[in-house]
Amino acid sequence: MALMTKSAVLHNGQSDVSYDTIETKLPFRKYPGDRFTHSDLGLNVADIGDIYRNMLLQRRFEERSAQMYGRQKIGGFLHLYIGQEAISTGSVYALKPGLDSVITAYRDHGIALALGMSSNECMAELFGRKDGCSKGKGGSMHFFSREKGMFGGHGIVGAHIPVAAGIAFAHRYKNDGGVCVCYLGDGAVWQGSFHETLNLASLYQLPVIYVIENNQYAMGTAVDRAAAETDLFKQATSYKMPGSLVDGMDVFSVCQAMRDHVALARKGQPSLVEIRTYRYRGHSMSDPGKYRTKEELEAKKNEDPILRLKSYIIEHQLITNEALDVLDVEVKAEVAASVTFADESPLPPLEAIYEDVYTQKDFPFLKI
Amino acid sequence: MALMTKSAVLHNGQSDVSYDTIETKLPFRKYPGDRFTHSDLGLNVADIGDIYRNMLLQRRFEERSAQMYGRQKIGGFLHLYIGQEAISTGSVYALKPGLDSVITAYRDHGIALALGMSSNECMAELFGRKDGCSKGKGGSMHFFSREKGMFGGHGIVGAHIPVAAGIAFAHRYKNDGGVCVCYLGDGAVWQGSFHETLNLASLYQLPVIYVIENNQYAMGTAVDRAAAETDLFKQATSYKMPGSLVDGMDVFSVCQAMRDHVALARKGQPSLVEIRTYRYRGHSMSDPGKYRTKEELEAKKNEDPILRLKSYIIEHQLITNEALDVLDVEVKAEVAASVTFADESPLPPLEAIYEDVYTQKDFPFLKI
Amino acid sequence: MAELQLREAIRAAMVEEMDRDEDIFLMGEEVAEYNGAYKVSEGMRDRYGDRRVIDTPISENGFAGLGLGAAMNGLRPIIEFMTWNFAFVAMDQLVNNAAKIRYMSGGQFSFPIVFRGPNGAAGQLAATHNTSVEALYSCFPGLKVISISNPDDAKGLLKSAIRDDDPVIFLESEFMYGMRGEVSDAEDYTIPIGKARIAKEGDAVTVIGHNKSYWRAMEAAEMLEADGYAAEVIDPRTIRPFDWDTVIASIRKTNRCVIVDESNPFASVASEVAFQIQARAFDDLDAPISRVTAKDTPAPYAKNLIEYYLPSAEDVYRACREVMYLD
Amino acid sequence: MAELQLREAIRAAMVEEMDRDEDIFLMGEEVAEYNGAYKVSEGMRDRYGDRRVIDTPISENGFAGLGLGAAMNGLRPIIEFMTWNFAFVAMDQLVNNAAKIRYMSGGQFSFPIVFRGPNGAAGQLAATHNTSVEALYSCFPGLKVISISNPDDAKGLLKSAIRDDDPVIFLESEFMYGMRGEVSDAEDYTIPIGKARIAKEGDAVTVIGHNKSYWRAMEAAEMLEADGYAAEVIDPRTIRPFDWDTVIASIRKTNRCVIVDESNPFASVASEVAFQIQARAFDDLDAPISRVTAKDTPAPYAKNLIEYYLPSAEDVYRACREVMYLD
Ligand SMILES: Cc1ncc(C[n+]2csc(CCOP(=O)(O)OP(=O)(O)O)c2C)c(N)n1
Ligand SMILES: Cc1ncc(C[n+]2csc(CCOP(=O)(O)OP(=O)(O)O)c2C)c(N)n1
Ligand SMILES: [Mg+2]
Ligand SMILES: [Mg+2]
Repeated sequence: MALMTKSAVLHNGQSDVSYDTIETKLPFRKYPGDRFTHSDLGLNVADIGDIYRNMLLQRRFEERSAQMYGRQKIGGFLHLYIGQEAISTGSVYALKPGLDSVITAYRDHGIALALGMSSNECMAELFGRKDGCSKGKGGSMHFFSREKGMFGGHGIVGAHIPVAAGIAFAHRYKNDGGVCVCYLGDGAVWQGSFHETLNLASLYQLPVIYVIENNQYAMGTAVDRAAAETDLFKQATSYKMPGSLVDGMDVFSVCQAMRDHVALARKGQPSLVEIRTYRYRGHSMSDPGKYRTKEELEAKKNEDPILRLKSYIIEHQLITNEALDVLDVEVKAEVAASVTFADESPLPPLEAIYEDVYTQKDFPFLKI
Repeated sequence: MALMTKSAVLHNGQSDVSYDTIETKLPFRKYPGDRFTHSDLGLNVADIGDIYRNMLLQRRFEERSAQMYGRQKIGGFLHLYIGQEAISTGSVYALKPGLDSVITAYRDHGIALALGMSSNECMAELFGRKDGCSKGKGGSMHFFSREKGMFGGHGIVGAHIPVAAGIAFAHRYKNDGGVCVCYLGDGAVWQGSFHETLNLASLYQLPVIYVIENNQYAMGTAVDRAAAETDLFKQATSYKMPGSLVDGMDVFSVCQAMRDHVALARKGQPSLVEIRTYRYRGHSMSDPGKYRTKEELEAKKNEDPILRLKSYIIEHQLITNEALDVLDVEVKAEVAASVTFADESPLPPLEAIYEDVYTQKDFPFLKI
Repeated sequence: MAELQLREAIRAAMVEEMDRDEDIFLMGEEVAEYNGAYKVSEGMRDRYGDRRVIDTPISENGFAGLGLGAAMNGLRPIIEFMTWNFAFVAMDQLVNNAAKIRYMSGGQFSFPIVFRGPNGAAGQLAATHNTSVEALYSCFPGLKVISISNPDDAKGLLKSAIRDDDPVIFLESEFMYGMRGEVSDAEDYTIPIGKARIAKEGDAVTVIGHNKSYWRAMEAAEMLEADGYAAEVIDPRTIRPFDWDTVIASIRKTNRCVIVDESNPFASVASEVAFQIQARAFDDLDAPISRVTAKDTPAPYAKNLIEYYLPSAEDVYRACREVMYLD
Repeated sequence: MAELQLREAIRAAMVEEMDRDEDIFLMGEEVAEYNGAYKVSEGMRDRYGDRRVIDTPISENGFAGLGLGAAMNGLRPIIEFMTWNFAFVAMDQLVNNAAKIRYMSGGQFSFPIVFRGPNGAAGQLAATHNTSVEALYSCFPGLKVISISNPDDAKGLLKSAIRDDDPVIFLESEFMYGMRGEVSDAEDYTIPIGKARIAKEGDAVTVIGHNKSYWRAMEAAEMLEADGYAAEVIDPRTIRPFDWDTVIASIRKTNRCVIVDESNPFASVASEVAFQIQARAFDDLDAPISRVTAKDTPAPYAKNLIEYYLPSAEDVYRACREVMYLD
């Protein structure tokens, strides 16, 4: 990979002597938007409809959650994924359901729904009810579903990154053919866990794909105020793994990139994918968003991954506008039903506070 | 820095589509051995004598410590620096004494002596005596001297890396012109603190130089069993800082490299230097060293930085063999005297156990 | 006397000290441009510029250690953790470096540094965002630990903490940032580290509580008042070094004690307080020392569960009546 | 009964379990090629190969978390920390992930994992290499904490820990690795988690000690024996969940208690034991509960200081005589 030449290129050079320098070809790929058609990806009209519905469901679910938060049906933090839906959907369409594993941070509603967790269990979790996907114990940041391969929903920035490597380790150890996809934010790259784990993953050749959802901000901190090297995919070099840069507003680009990287992982090659996206809402519900301009936000809204897919569908005459409207009505109904479901689900009984601390069912020692 | 071309070079390629890839020119330098003469470095005969003596003192001091450890005059761990002396000495000759700061891990005797800390205070510290450089409270791993700019001696792998950034931060904040050199082992690169800190250093443009003393092993773990990317200097890429690779068995190469990097630091450009070296002894005193062959060890002993400098001196007729022998006798005498000094230094009084926990002098609350 | 929010009192302490001493700087996540995740540092970047009010990436271990190095080399950093829950990734820096380097260097290097941020329960945030860390840090000699319950103490103690030449862990509370209270406007108002405050005098039972728990103690004392009993309420304010004298003097008077501590119970500050009281005032105790803590489980999300999880005034009241043998 | 070194007993437990269950693997620094920094895993790489005995870089946070993910996904990892001092950089994984994810997931994911390694004092290694961590982990519900004092308990309890479906913190000791002791050769020998061991019966005073402190307790009991007093010595073995019943039954008999704990004193396991005893057996106590701990300072290097720093048998003996009102 390394190649010696004889010219001095030192950054900020000082010495009067001229030394060897090194050029490196880095195994990076770019997946720009509008590069792939649905037929490139082998998707038929039914698939496109599913993909559209999948993204729309996330959008409507979260719009409704925001409303419910306003009505204090939901407490704590609520981090919305709105704007990033092409990533969850695009990558789920690159995975084998029931086999592969997924883990993410606290901005987890999108990926949970994309994986097929029901609106009902998700809304009930937000409401803190017994029928929530985590029995009301986790809330917005901690959606889990063993059945769907959803390993959470994690609130400490960067803490799930090594866990993902372990999930992948188990796939390989059991030789079950599965891979693990780990999503993290642009801000999480600067936790030491990222560095330790990517090295481990590469050293042990684990079937894992690290996906940086670069939505430009970590709370109020723009990427260039946190990262010395703002091309986050270049971090891959340090771990001798392939990296890619993907347009996260185009679900086809995401899907193609994830398929390629999943294929690498199945062969035991871990890798890093940076997907550039944008979050339309504040970091959580209380964020005034003063760190960005209205103009920036509006410009980004023109790239909306759902509208973009819709235009594509219409342009290519894949589904009629009317049929899409029907989908929209369906999705809205599903979300509305989930609110009713959540509202009717009982609060967890007080005794449940002692459950799930340990696997054993009696826990007298907890009640000291 | 980045440059787009149109050929697919993916590591382990999968997709049938061919994408953009990226080539990067990295601002790396190489400082091979035997490249620099003493006149290149502007050193006169007196300097060469000092440098030789400085390295020899470290060697003899540690040989004697090993002996004293065998006699149980020294307890705990004793990590010897033998073989790495060109690094401590070469870099000290690139620093401004009294202004610049130095911090390292637990393999710290060499740098302490190179900085001019006395054999007496160092040996007394190993003996756990009152007159030790840390009053007998730190031992081998924790040599400190505020006067000499020696910020320790640190036993937790990687934990001093962020501290170094802070020392440099203070130099810049006070605008005193000083820089901080932070040494770390090849094993310490895989602590998350390395990653977090190098990013911070680059982001804040701190006057700090990170020096990886790559002695090929972290305890029994060879570099290629711990590092996905064994060219450790390439880590610099991720933090957009210059990096260099240096032959650590040649004190002139080290000195030139460190001068260049110190100059960068004084201008506010942090950087990373990998110095390849070798430790001739075990990790600590109890290490059987089964992880390497006798042949490897013998081969490396032929590169001994002290013998190498000696050959250079003789070859260039800078100092006579006899004069060097006199130096050796002097150094041995100094070390022998330090053993006597340490032996005669009293144990710390028991009451001293409560001192230095806090700055305040009375500490009734510690004696509950 | 000005009435300030807790966050304003904390800010006032930082501003007064930073105005006074150029070597003090503030560093942490979102402290500068965003004006603080909880608006504690609002306006401080405008006042002091980027040199002294500094945003960081999400690298707690990195910037905690950076603060320590700066302190070693002559500065007086204030490091904000967005919350103490996020400091576990930096724990090594705090317990190995901050607490021990001074000692290992034979006293050559000091750490005049404050690590501050909100501690303990903050509502429906689930288990990783509701940890109380006071016991975890106060068991380390070399650290000082302060936990405040009101704006006046916050200001006076934070100023002392900033001036202290040793590392101070300063514990605040999300829930209390908006709480208003009178703050002394004495010039250069400081409160000594290591002195408890007797918030209410009484002879029926001693109730000890810091941070939010102090308020549960006060509420319970009011309920007891209605029953005709005068509880003595003590806010220790400093956890390490703890003001045993004040507590023991109170026990000698009341002969009974309830400790309120929203931490998980095992090896908590409440455990230590109980140990010390029974060791120092064994013969003065008329009843076992009781404690009211969080449940011995992780913190749950659901509203009803998290309410049940935390010590309530009612719980404290019942514990008091129990040690008073009233029920 | 075979006589084994402590390290051999630990190894025997791991080998028996790994022979039995293919899902168990061992991971840590120097555990494979080097055969363990303290030779605990000697020969295991040869036996199980690189797939099941795995060396790591010095990335405690990384490989602790990796172990947790593997446990979540069906394996049963044993993660060795070279010593517990080095686990502070991984503390977040242990207290936030290991202890809480099961709860936050509503019980969907379990963590059948053991984190093991030597804890506490290890001689002249200075402050960062002599920390006792039992209190720090046992305050977290979700974790179990075991601290062993002899080869037989080590084997029986480690086997139980490996079989347990919850995360177990397993505390050993550098100083004791070479210690020999009889180990049951009953087939599939396990000792239940959460049961204390009465090591010596007596009625004069209850002395409680785990890990190395157990031996100080026993030595003090011998000294008391010479004075004509029979101390009851209890090794709790499991710190969380603690076997209160055994301890309380003993106190009801002896009416006095000394706790030996080589941790720093503040908010230690000793504090908790004292709290519980006074809460549960207040009327049975004839004297204040006493504890013998490390000094409330960081650990010093000098030989005389580190000896002075740690609890000695003499210290324990004196504390016993004091609570027995003999002096
Ligand atoms: C270790 C840690 N530090 C700080 C926080 C507080 N925090 C929560 S989210 C967040 C920003 C993360 O940004 P990013 O990784 O880009 O993800 P995004 O919110 O954009 O999805 C911060 C600082 C935390 N949860 N954990
Ligand atoms: C966080 C941490 N983990 C583990 C250890 C134990 N340990 C001490 S030195 C060492 C090897 C370090 O190797 P390297 O960084 O290459 O330095 P060298 O010994 O070669 O100088 C290890 C694993 C430690 N001190 N701290
Ligand atoms: Mg982001
Ligand atoms: Mg090394």
